[in-house]
Amino acid sequence: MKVEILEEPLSPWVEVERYEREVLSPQHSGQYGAATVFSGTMRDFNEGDGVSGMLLEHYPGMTDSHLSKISQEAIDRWDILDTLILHRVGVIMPNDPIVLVAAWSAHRVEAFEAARFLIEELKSRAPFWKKEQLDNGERWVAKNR
Amino acid sequence: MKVEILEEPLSPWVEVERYEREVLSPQHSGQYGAATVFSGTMRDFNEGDGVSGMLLEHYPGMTDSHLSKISQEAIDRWDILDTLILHRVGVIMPNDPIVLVAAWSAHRVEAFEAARFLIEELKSRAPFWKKEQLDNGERWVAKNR
Amino acid sequence: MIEIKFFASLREDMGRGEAEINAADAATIGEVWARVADGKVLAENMLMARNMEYSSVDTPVADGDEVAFFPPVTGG
Amino acid sequence: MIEIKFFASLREDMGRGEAEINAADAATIGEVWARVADGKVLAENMLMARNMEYSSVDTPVADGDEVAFFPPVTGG
Repeated sequence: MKVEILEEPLSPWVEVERYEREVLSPQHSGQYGAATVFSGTMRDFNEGDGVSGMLLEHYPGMTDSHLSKISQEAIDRWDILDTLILHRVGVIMPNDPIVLVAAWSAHRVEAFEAARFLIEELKSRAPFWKKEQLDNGERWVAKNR
Repeated sequence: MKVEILEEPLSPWVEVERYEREVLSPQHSGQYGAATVFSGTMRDFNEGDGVSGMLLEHYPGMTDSHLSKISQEAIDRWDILDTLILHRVGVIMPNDPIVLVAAWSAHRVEAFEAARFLIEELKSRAPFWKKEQLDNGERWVAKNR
Repeated sequence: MIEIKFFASLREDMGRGEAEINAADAATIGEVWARVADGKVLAENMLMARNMEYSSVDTPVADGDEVAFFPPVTGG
Repeated sequence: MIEIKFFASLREDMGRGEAEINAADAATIGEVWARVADGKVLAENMLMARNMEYSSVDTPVADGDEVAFFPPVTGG
């Protein structure tokens, strides 16, 4: 189980490959039949407006502990072998990856449900806030669909 | 939209990274907020028995056309920007990746539903067959949970 | 001619992966089976395809078609 | 002492990101807010945490606690 908040650009698929090679394969070789991974990337539009950049703020300490808590919840609830959550903070540009959540399990149903749980919980409760840069100023994101 | 049947080892995350860099980013930069990827890996157990290897047979031509058909169905049904399906055939060893399905969309709900649809359709209808190598012989897989 | 293919456990049961019959000898997929199966019953759960599209025993066949029979699929 | 933090739009509204009060001056998170908010009403949808765990206005606070107030989250 790993949770990390990154100030630097995130390469989601490079990180998943590395985590499988360094952690999953050594510890769980032959056991994980299924991995479901969600990656969220910054769009250049939101709520009908063009967005040219974003500042992602968080609550250091609480983000980590909250994301660790939901990871443990997923592991306990769906018989998950391991999870990975990575989240960017700071200045983010369109097409930059923002978030990655991953769940490994013996079977696919559990992996899908756990990964979906992780991203829904992250979006509804983890203390991150987005401020968007628009053509005519900036705004705090209010709706988080 | 890409579908490929591979006789060689599959590196799912390397392929997703490459596909985003070579196809998604040039064509859809700033549009795809969400990617959901499922990767299936060979386990060393099934139905309570140890499995030491597997031969994966398919129906050349029909696999490709069937997987293209379900990809198009996902794209039409969930407002998906693009999909990727890769599947190994031939001799496969425990911990080897077997399958990858991916769906890109503006929003996560669509990406999750489409990726789940792709793997469920693939497992229930695409013409692949697994023959497992056990300690005391071999057997065709009957249940595909 | 109609070209016939068998896959996986069915290929092993039939003792061959391919067969061929004259188009005049079968009007449907069910009749194709009867021609090539040496009296074997087509098990309830077997699947069939005509020109790589899922079909049924009643699907008509024509000269140049490829017909395949195979067990339930287990990919992914 | 109790350390107080404000985040995102609330930080901007308050004109500062941090504050501090004596532990004796507040028994609950609601009382912490009253001490530092310069008469501002705590909006219905604001969230709060005590020592980085979600809490409510009735949650008791003690010396050494960290209390945070922030708007609905928008990560992911």
